[in-house]
Amino acid sequence: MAERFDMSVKFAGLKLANPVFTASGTCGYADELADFLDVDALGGFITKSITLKPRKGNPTPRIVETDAGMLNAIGLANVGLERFVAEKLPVIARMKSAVFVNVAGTTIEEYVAVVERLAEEKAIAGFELNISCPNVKKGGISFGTDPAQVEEITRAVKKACGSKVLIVKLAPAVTDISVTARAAVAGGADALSLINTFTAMVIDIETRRPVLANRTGGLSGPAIKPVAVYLVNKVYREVAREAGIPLLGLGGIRSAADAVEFLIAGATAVAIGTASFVEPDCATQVVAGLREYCLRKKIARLDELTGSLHEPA
Amino acid sequence: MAERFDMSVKFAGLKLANPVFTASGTCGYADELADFLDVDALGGFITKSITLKPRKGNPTPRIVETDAGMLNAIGLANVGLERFVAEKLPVIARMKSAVFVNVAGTTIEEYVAVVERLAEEKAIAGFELNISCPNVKKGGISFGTDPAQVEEITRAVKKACGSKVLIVKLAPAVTDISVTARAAVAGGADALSLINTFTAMVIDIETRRPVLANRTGGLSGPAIKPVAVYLVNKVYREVAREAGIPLLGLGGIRSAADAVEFLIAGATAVAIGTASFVEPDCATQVVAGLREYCLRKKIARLDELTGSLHEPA
Amino acid sequence: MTRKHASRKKGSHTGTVLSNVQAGECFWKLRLRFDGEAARAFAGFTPGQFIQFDVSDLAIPSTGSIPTALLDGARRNVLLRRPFSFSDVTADADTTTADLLYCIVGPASLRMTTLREGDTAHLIGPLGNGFAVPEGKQTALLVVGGMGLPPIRCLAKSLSIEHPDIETVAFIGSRTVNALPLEERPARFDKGMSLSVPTFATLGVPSMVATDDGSAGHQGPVTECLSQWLRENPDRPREEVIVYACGPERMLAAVAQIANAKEIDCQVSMERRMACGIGLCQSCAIECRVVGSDETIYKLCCQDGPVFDAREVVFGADDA
Amino acid sequence: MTRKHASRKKGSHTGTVLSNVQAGECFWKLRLRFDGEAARAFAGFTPGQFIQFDVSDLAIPSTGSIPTALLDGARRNVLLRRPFSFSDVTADADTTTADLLYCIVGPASLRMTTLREGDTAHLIGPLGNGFAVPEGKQTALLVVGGMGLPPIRCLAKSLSIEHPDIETVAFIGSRTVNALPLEERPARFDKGMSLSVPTFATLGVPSMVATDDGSAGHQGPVTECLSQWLRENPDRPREEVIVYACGPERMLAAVAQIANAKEIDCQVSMERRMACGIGLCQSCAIECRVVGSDETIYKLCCQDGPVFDAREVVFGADDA
Ligand SMILES: Cc1cc2nc3c(=O)[nH]c(=O)nc-3n(C[C@H](O)[C@H](O)[C@H](O)COP(=O)(O)OP(=O)(O)OC[C@H]3O[C@@H](n4cnc5c(N)ncnc54)[C@H](O)[C@@H]3O)c2cc1C
Ligand SMILES: Cc1cc2nc3c(=O)[nH]c(=O)nc-3n(C[C@H](O)[C@H](O)[C@H](O)COP(=O)(O)OP(=O)(O)OC[C@H]3O[C@@H](n4cnc5c(N)ncnc54)[C@H](O)[C@@H]3O)c2cc1C
Ligand SMILES: Cc1cc2nc3c(=O)[nH]c(=O)nc-3n(C[C@H](O)[C@H](O)[C@H](O)COP(=O)(O)O)c2cc1C
Ligand SMILES: Cc1cc2nc3c(=O)[nH]c(=O)nc-3n(C[C@H](O)[C@H](O)[C@H](O)COP(=O)(O)O)c2cc1C
Ligand code: FES
Ligand code: FES
Repeated sequence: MAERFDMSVKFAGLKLANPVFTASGTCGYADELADFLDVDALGGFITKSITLKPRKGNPTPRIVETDAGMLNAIGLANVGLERFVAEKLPVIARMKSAVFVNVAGTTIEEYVAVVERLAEEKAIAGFELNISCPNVKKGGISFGTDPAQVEEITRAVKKACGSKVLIVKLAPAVTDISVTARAAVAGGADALSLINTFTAMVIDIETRRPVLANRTGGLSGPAIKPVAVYLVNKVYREVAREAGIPLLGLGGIRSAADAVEFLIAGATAVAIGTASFVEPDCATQVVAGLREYCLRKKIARLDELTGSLHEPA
Repeated sequence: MAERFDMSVKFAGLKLANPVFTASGTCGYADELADFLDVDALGGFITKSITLKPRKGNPTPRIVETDAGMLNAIGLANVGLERFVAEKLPVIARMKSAVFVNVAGTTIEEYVAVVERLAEEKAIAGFELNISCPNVKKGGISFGTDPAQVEEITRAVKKACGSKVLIVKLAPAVTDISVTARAAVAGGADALSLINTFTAMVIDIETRRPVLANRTGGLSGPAIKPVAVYLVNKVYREVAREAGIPLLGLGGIRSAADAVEFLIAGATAVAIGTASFVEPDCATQVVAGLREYCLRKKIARLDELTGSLHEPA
Repeated sequence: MTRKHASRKKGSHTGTVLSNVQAGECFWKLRLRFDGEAARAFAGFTPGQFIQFDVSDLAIPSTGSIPTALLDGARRNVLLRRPFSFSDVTADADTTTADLLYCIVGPASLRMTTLREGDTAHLIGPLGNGFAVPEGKQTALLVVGGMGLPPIRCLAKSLSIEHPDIETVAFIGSRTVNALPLEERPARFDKGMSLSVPTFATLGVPSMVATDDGSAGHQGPVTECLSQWLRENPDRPREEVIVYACGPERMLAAVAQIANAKEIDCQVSMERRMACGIGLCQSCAIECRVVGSDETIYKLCCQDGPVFDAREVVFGADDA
Repeated sequence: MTRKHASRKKGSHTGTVLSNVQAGECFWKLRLRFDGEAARAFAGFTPGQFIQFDVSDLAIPSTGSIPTALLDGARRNVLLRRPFSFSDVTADADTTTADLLYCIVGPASLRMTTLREGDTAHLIGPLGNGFAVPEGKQTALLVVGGMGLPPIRCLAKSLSIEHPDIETVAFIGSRTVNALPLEERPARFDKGMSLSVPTFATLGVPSMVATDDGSAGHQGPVTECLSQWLRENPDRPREEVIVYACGPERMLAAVAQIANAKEIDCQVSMERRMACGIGLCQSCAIECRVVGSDETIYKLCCQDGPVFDAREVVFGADDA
């Protein structure tokens, strides 16, 4: 496949080398994947969630495997803003892909404080707002399901993030995801990412206890892919297309074919989460596979694919 | 395993031989499974959805497989009330398990009309209200997500169903399933069943069309099990336990171990759906496995299991 | 009128793999042995009936042996059983042997290639209604499209044994010659009707091949061969002729049109994605005409079919 | 102080299965051969390091060979890789051979039994930090609990080759004797320290066995043997002794307590459920003390461990 093909896409005003990201919480802070792939060959990189103060996270077990998926309840374990700036930002500054810092918190003020501190950092391209993590007791999930709060927090953070791109990450387990999507757009989101995980539970029938120390965890992996594709298409048709807001699609992607599904459904870019655990170089494999698909199908530019779903025959 | 063990459970005032049902839409109208299992050995049997008028259902493809799951968009294909009464009821009358007629429609009046016609039939133990089918264009899913409508339709049907048991089947894709659960209880539901399928989509990347003729379908199978277990536990803790309302748990069950998870989470009975397609005698295998589990764990009565989840260590 | 002689009782059975080999460029051949109750069940297998094969427990072959086009989809977990026909069924005293020809098109068929001699195959069957031979037929015209061959091959054998009086000829169409699941490929394909295709010739059935790309036999759709034969054999009483067809739905539609126009009986074996194969799920709907009405109804491919009278089917509803 | 000599570069490698056999009542032994780059990568494998094995493409063995207790869970699809130690690594000029001892406990280990000679194994490694041998040690006390044996066996071999000067003895505990992954089972187990267990004796390492049920050696927890040995050998300078342990967390906690009380260095190999094994997911947290503080932090088993200094670990946090 020596044919040249321009993989670049425009995403909320940024020109990305390609539309493939790694997803928050599944690729570390910066260069943890470097032994397995060229981190600079990614279109985008999203750090694990950063909070104002360091968080130890939940006790273990924090994960359990399910059919074609896994639950995680990491509990936003992270080094906190201060150490992130001191230890991780210098590494990030050397990365060539667009780096987004995923931000989490339990109050709007916490989100804003993190974003304000980082808004001027050249090393980062923008932020992803995690308002949909199902694994923290306070805040977290509640922000992501109430449209009024989604709009409020988005507006507050947008004000703080200067010229950086603001992606709002949507929770999937809501009655109508277009409502929260609209709220985020109204609040000033430059892009939306979807989906985060579904709250779920596995019970050990020998002990009659939940396997996870946190009782419940978020379901990710191939199991959720068809729901994610549907939700991306729904938000694309009902909100994003009209608003001119790009979508970052994720949920169970492990191959270029999966990625193409999300693009056709309406995503401008895609992110690899759980699959990186199984194949650490999954993201760059997806980049290569996307190129082959476009060449084979004679697709001139990747953005032709976005939202190109035809109706059933 | 010659040991005797009483598998019976009380479910909304009915005494069932055991807590294992077959799920609506996955076991036909009556004795379709008879070549593979003793239909009389089931605790309960739920017919496919019956509507007032016959429904042809959706064009094909109506299904597509996904990782550890499948999407279906059957579109409530069924013979309609009249032929159901004429052709299927006589067969049902010979069945020993508790038969529930699953009822669907696009208006409250349609639901009520079906239930009224069947309310006096000795052959059936009760009804399951399908207000959560994602595959019909009008009505269907919308009933199931709006608490006011859930309460209204439940109340109207309850009035029509005489002394029969009324199970209301909940849609999983809502922001807070306890809200709809409470609405159904307020409307007079004798039991709740959960979960129905998640709306989802698979795209054929060669044609860029949805694989299903209906665009989207409902995701069922092992993929959704951990979410179903979580939702059953949530509704049990937040609504059902206090209200004294039994839950019928389903979603991805294919073994006795799966069934036990649902019982521990809070279900009084469980139903086998998609798994019957793979192993047509799955339901009776689950009955046998449940018995062995109880004997091995020295559990005196099955209802000891219901809601017996301990907190994490 | 039609005498559908299917085994009525469906069952869950196991078979033992006798062999499993790549038998041509595009297809594999799996030979199964059934003993005991399974042997009896499949002894009554009617050509056109099918089985539901559980391959969810099989391995994924190593990356090197996965066709590039399937690489991305290959790792998908298999949950549901898959429907397959038999191309040959031989019942002895205690055992029944069956051949299954399959194409590698996705995760299930890919996994099937890892079955080895001695392995156990889990299947449900026999399912559905096979081809029927109405009274009074003297000529059987078999029409094959690509992977539609297995049930037609099975039917050809059954006709040759049970109805030696019926003159049987086969029309075999395909995109390209290598897309045909022919075990023995003839040195050269005759343009016209001949005994050059061993798969049918060994049964005494002459055949004619048509390919879209002209790589063998007639270049063009196989239906042109069928039409030509009917034109060239105008003397056969129409009520003594029957057409049996299996292949892509577009081909079946064309065959049905030809047969209907000439008022010749025609049975087509249909395909649908099937979740259960045993009448539980309604996934396999086939739109059918209702006699004396403009209405159509959905019948079930797995239960009312897969073989249907061509007159009743509304073709083209499924584009899968 | 500790010299952790792990191979630093992680990689995705393939190995060739040389053999895969049930080697005892409770365990199987898989022997892998690595060539080329993989051979070089694993030549530097330190005892206690581990690999992440992808078995998602393997078959489920036939129902008859699945232990009843696992029947229900056996069909679960495997998505994630699984962590395993090596019990032996031998590096030749061009190839490296490694032994993996495994217990059948769930869907992944069950699938591993279907690997046959010549099959390809997909794994990532070497991962984590192995056991280290601090300067000045004269005595190494190895403590094994059940399936904790493989890395300790690997360490015993490495000590016997690289540190023949260090006196090494092993304490081997288990619920019951058959739960020990011993390939060669001695005719009888001595009660005291002896060369009766070939796995260690062939390396010149005397050992002592303890079982909860008294089916071999001392009846009682293996830590009683360790304590007894320390009581009976009071003359060794504590700073010249080191304890290495791998086994259930409860056992590790008891070993650590004994070592800490006597101020003996102790390294424990910890286990956690791991999604990635390479520091991406934070699933494998181990609660650790912070020197000079009451606070604890979580370290990562896959990256900071799996071998930890026993003093820093807060045991009992994970009850899995
Ligand atoms: C009654 C019947 C008999 C059959 N006999 C044979 C046979 O003898 N030999 C053989 O090779 N195949 C036969 N098939 C087709 C066979 O069932 C499919 O090839 C198989 O299910 C593919 O499974 P997979 O996981 O490999 O591929 P999948 O990923 O499931 O399918 C690959 C592609 O094939 C298409 N497809 C899959 N299943 C069907 C279906 N049932 N109908 C139409 N399109 C489908 C889909 O569009 C999909 O894109 C038969 C099908 C039916 C209904
Ligand atoms: C660093 C490391 C080295 C290991 N080395 C070996 C080895 O050499 N030989 C060997 O047999 N096993 C070893 N294990 C354990 C091995 O990883 C598990 O047995 C395996 O993952 C089980 O997979 P499964 O699908 O068969 O069972 P699962 O269904 O995944 O697990 C079965 C049961 O085991 C428990 N379990 C699974 N994984 C872990 C874990 N990582 N920590 C604690 N409990 C767990 C769970 O409670 C579960 O109920 C090691 C684990 C680690 C972390
Ligand atoms: C172990 C793990 C940790 C995660 N941590 C975060 C996180 O810190 N912040 C966040 O926004 N999403 C987090 N996610 C969610 C993923 O970014 C992603 O939305 C989700 O896993 C679905 O994608 P996937 O199926 O490809 O994994 C985490 C997911 C996993 C599996
Ligand atoms: C093919 C198919 C058809 C279904 N039809 C109905 C239906 O008619 N009415 C209904 O209430 N639920 C229907 N369901 C939903 C099931 O009853 C069940 O709620 C769902 O499939 C989850 O359970 P499972 O994962 O065990 O299949 C159908 C499911 C499938 C797979
Ligand atoms: S395949 Fe299920 S009804 Fe036909
Ligand atoms: S297993 Fe993922 S960080 Fe350790």
